[in-house]
Amino acid sequence: MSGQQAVLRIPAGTSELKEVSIQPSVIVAGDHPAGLLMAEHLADLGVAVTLMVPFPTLEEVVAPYRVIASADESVAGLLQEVAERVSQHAGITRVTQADLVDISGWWGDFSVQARIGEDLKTFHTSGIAMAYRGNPVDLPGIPVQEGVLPFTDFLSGINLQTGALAGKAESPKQVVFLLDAGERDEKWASVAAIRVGVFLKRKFGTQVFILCRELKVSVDEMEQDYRAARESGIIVFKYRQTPRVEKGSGGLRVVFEDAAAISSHGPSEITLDALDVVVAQERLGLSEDRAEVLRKLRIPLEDGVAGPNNPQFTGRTPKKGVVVAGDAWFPEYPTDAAMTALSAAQELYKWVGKGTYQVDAYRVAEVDPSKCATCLTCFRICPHDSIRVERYGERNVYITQGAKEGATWEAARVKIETCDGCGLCASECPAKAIQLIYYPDMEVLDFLAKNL
Amino acid sequence: MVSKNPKIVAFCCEESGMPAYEHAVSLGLDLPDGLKVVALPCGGKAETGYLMKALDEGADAVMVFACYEGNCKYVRGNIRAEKRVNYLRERLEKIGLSPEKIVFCPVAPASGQRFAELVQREVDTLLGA
Amino acid sequence: MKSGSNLEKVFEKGVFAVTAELGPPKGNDVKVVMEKAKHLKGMVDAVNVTDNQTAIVRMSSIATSKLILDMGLEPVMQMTCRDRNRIGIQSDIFGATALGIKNCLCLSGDHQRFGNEIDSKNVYDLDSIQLLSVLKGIRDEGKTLGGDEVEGDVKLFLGAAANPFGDPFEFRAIRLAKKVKAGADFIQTQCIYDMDRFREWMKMVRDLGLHERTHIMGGVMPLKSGGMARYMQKNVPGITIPDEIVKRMVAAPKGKGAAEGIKICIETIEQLKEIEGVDGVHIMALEWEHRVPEIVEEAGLLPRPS
Amino acid sequence: MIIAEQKPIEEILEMLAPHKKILLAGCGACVTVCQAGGEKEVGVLASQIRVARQEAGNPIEIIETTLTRQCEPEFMDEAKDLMNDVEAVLSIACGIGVQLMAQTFYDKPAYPGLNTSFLGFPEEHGVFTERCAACGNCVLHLTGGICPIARCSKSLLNGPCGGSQDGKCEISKDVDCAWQLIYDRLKALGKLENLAEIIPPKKWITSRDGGPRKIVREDLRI
Amino acid sequence: MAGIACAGELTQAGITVTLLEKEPVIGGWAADYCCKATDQCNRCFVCVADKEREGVRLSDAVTLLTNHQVREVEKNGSGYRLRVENKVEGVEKEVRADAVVLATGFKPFDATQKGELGYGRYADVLTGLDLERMLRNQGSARKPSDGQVPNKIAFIQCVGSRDESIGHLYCSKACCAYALRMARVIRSQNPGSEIFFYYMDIQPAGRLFDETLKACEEDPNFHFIRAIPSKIYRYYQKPGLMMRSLEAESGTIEEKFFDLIVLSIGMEPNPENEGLWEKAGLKPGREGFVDPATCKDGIFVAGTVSGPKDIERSIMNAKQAALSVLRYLEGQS
Repeated sequence: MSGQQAVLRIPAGTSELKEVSIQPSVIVAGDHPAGLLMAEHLADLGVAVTLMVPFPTLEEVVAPYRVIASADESVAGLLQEVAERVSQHAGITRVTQADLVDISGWWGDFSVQARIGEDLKTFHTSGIAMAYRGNPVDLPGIPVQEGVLPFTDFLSGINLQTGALAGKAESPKQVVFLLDAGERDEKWASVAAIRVGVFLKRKFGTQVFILCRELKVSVDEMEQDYRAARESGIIVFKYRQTPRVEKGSGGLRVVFEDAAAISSHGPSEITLDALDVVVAQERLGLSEDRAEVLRKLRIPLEDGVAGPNNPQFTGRTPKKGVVVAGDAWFPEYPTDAAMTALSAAQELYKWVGKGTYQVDAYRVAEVDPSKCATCLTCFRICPHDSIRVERYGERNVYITQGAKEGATWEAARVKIETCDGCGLCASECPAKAIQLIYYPDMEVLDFLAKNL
Repeated sequence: MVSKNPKIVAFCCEESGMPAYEHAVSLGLDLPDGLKVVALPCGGKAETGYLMKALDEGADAVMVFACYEGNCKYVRGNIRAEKRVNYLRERLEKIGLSPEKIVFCPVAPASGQRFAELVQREVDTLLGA
Repeated sequence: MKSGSNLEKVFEKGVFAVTAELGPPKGNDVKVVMEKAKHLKGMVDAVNVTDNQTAIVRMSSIATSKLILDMGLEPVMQMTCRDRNRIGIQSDIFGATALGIKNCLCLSGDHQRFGNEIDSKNVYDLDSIQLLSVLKGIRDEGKTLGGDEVEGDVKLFLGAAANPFGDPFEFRAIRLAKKVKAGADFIQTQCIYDMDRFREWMKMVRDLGLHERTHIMGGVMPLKSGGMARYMQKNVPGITIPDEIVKRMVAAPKGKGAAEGIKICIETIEQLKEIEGVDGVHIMALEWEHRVPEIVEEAGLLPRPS
Repeated sequence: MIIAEQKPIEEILEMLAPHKKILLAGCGACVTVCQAGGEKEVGVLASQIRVARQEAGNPIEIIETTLTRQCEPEFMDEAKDLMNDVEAVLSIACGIGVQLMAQTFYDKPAYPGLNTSFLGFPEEHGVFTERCAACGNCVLHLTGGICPIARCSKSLLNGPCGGSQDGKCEISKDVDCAWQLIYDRLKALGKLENLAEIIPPKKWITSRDGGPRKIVREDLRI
Repeated sequence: MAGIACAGELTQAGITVTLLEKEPVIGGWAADYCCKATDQCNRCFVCVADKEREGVRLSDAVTLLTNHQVREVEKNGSGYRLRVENKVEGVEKEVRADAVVLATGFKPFDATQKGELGYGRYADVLTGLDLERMLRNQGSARKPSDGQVPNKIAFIQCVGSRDESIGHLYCSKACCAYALRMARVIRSQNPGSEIFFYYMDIQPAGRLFDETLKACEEDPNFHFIRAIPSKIYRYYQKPGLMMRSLEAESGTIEEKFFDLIVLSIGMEPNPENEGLWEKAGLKPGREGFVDPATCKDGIFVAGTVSGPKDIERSIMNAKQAALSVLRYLEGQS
């Protein structure tokens, strides 16, 4: 019974290979330290790397992670010397105080506009990696008030010698890390809270409380660090409803219901009082002009996280030759973010590193310019942004009689190098002007006519 | 009316529909002989023209097997396919045909069981209707 | 005197004017007009006669105005730009003034989507401001829009509407200035529930000195029930009803909603009296004409100047 | 561009009821761009009509073609020989195309497959909005580049009317009040004083009200 | 399947790759995982793993040597010599390579070690892996004892993970995700079913995991119980399996009866390979898995051999390993 069905498979075999030579050059831009790692790896692989950081020096890229590095030597090992190594690396051209403003073009032929200090400069490159740190958007569920800080500000604000926060004399006596109020997918805050908590306890004797819905331990060696934290006197509570944070006597007060308490003894409301600092897990998002650059590249952006949340795009974006890393891909703890960034660097190297590529000019779509009404449907629908309107067609629906010889008209044109042959444009084109060369409509229509 | 062995055209996306079909075949599940399978590079290539042409040529039903939402290798192929199917179902209803003749079925590569179930459900609707 | 109408005289005397509204029947049942007019006689200085209000087909405002004129009431004929082009409007004005109608309220008119003839073609050849300038041209220069001489003498007291609650708020006073420049002798505002916003608007009007160049009448509409209050708050564009008023109406015990509505209406009128630049009140009690005497009575606006 | 959308399919079937063989003609210009009457739509509509007639037991033969443009007499030749052996033509071009079909093939009925709606543009892919009413006497210079004739439900020249609230027109929440847009735009341009001037009544003679219009360019006539 | 992903990446970068697999078929444990879609894709990455495997299996650039077990890895000048035993022919072979990627994976925790949970004694106590195979090949969850469709199902988390008594002081990271997703598949296939989820802390798994978790929380037939059961028995008078647990919520000891109990087993280092990577100079980390920091010139690790990972992280780790290999080979030449 099964297996005797009439099946029309996609015609395989024929291909028209075309040599494409791509100059192995990459721009790595952004303020996340993972960018430094990507730049170093790619430079070691012989790719000409231009590293753009929005700060005057590379150290300032690593600076916000100083506290985590001193609390967790795996992060220290990762970040400590990388800024040093990258600033000496021969294969990396460093451009400081630079931020991407506009990107156009294709894999192997991008033109990038960057604002450097005050003026705008244009660069040409074959591939782009954007390693962005998210900036705090808001503290979900927690009213903004004095003494309540997002993690980002707390971690970059502590003075490593005195343990004090900016504008304070000595280190805070009691700190509450309030996790999972908003985002439950992210575990970077739990890991940072535990490891920085132990550091504060050991170095400055701070009494640390950690409040969470679920304690995130799914990071390497985290279970053992969690037990060490508990043994060193850090108190961990689990709550159900988001705790109330308000002005209390002698500092902030946090009131919550203990999820782990035995409810048969009646309501289990716990109040923590006289707190110097409440560090809440913030929602991270992208700045407006970075989001604009991603939108221009047709890279979908969903609540501050770039790239379609789609398993098919692990470490890469639909725009061939562009990868995203750091918080812009997904807010993660630095060690996890490093792995994600390097897997994105591998994707980028595959497209840009080898120099010459074989592109199959047969397994792509093709536009018949004489039928194209330049309605831009294909340009808008193409997931890989591989179609543009150019002036090359001899005939066009809009010409009137008496057009002079050799005149050319606007029509859509497929960029063979970045077309994946998915056929969306061909199926959407209202003028039936686009066909997949390897799988024209006739094949399907004939099969239907014969078999029905 | 619909014969015992209805002619069903299944447009299958190369990323999910075809592997599901092959998985169903490898599991030895029984699929109707009247099933015609057309492979497409993406669910999004199942044009409105193909779907209507299939019905025009005499198919009793048309099924589009594409990826689940948010799992399409070409980002929005499956969403486009579903929208076209819904558009045609409305049009069919207006010209006096049962909208069940065109159906959109999200599948995953390794879900041969589900593939066979969906085809069988379509056959039952056709014979039942 | 621009028209010698009773309303104009009341304003000249500086008395706090009162006008009401009468909705013609959806047919030619004269008894309905008589019935409603009876309640209003002697209670108000002039009666607005709506012109196919909310685009619902009713007896023409000229005919109804003539009917109540013969009953001794003074009509304020409403004229919208929705149903007639400039030819129809000017010829109707000639007819109306010939029949003795002296007041005309120029409105753009509700879009036909609100009414019972949604498939109709609207006109909107002119808008309310252009209508004012055309009628002013006819009255003062004796010339039609096209420039022809008017055979006869057209006396009209021109009015216009104003909505202090429409957006953009800061432009509303400037638009009133345009209406006054175009020739509006008196203004009737949209029904007032949000008193603070109305006061703010009046301040902007006073800053432009408009209250000296035209007579402003505050519009009030008594609410019949809590349901009506909630419905108008949500669905009627251009009217804003603060929540506390809706709460008061909803809180009113069963059957007492109407009384509460009238109580609020009277309170509003009391407040209007004190606002500088408000020269009168326009009571919009369509299909509730029989309650107008009660409102006018309680608001201490009787007896009307004869 | 000209925006059109397909007529409800029941209406089309009703029109074609008496015919056994027809030509279905698409157009490669505006109706292709607004995805109502291009070659793809020809194929889809033809199949739908055939399937419907098949179901009703009264099969119909449809010849499918798409002309380069249905608003040029010369391009009508592309359909000349096809028209010989059909009873009627269903044109899914804009109203102009249908009428040129009727005029060119005088002896055979020409049916409209589309409802030509307005001059406008896609706000987003698939969402078309009206922008111009072709009134023949443009006032955009007075209103900061936003047309009150086409985009205000009452074509007011001294708006906004009393029903404008939260930037929306009184007739429906998904219609922007043109005058709110004009106000915002002029405010941005710092030219609010334009709004204080009374715009005189419009000269409608140049619009459709003045009767069917004709533009003659002597310089172009061959 | 990290090895497969790494092989795929290296071939695309133009490196000739030999894939040594001790089993007759490549794919590792991931080949048995089921697609966890309900009416929407729940991002379990199984299809991505399937595609990577098919890609490598059908690609002619990778020399596949199945049934080949690596016995020893030795430095040999600038490259490496591997002593490989062909298990079918019982012949020993030598394979030379410039670099070696150890992707020997993990060993699923043997649930019989937790005797009190009755795995192996009662047919209706399954491990996560058994349920994965059942859903993949039979398509729906059935009670192994009598083939009936189960209505009351319990999932017990952290079986073999975060457990001091057996020295597994680590979280296996993938169990919460696969258990919740399979529970949702069962819920969507059998609307009458009821799920009892015994857990300590629910661990997130990558982006959009919150969607799955919220769907479970909003499902009235989905009960989250913060407790780890102590015993599973069968009372002969009563149908189903009795499970006893101290429930924090009520503070009492509860005995509940279930048709099916799924133990979400974790991962542990594969003892078979201990000799292999010790000789190659690699040392275990604090959690007993290979410590990637101890990899030196030419030997790399990819996937769960260096610590528990879900499929998405394994693939990313494989790509990172491929990049390091390419970087190392670039350094060599």
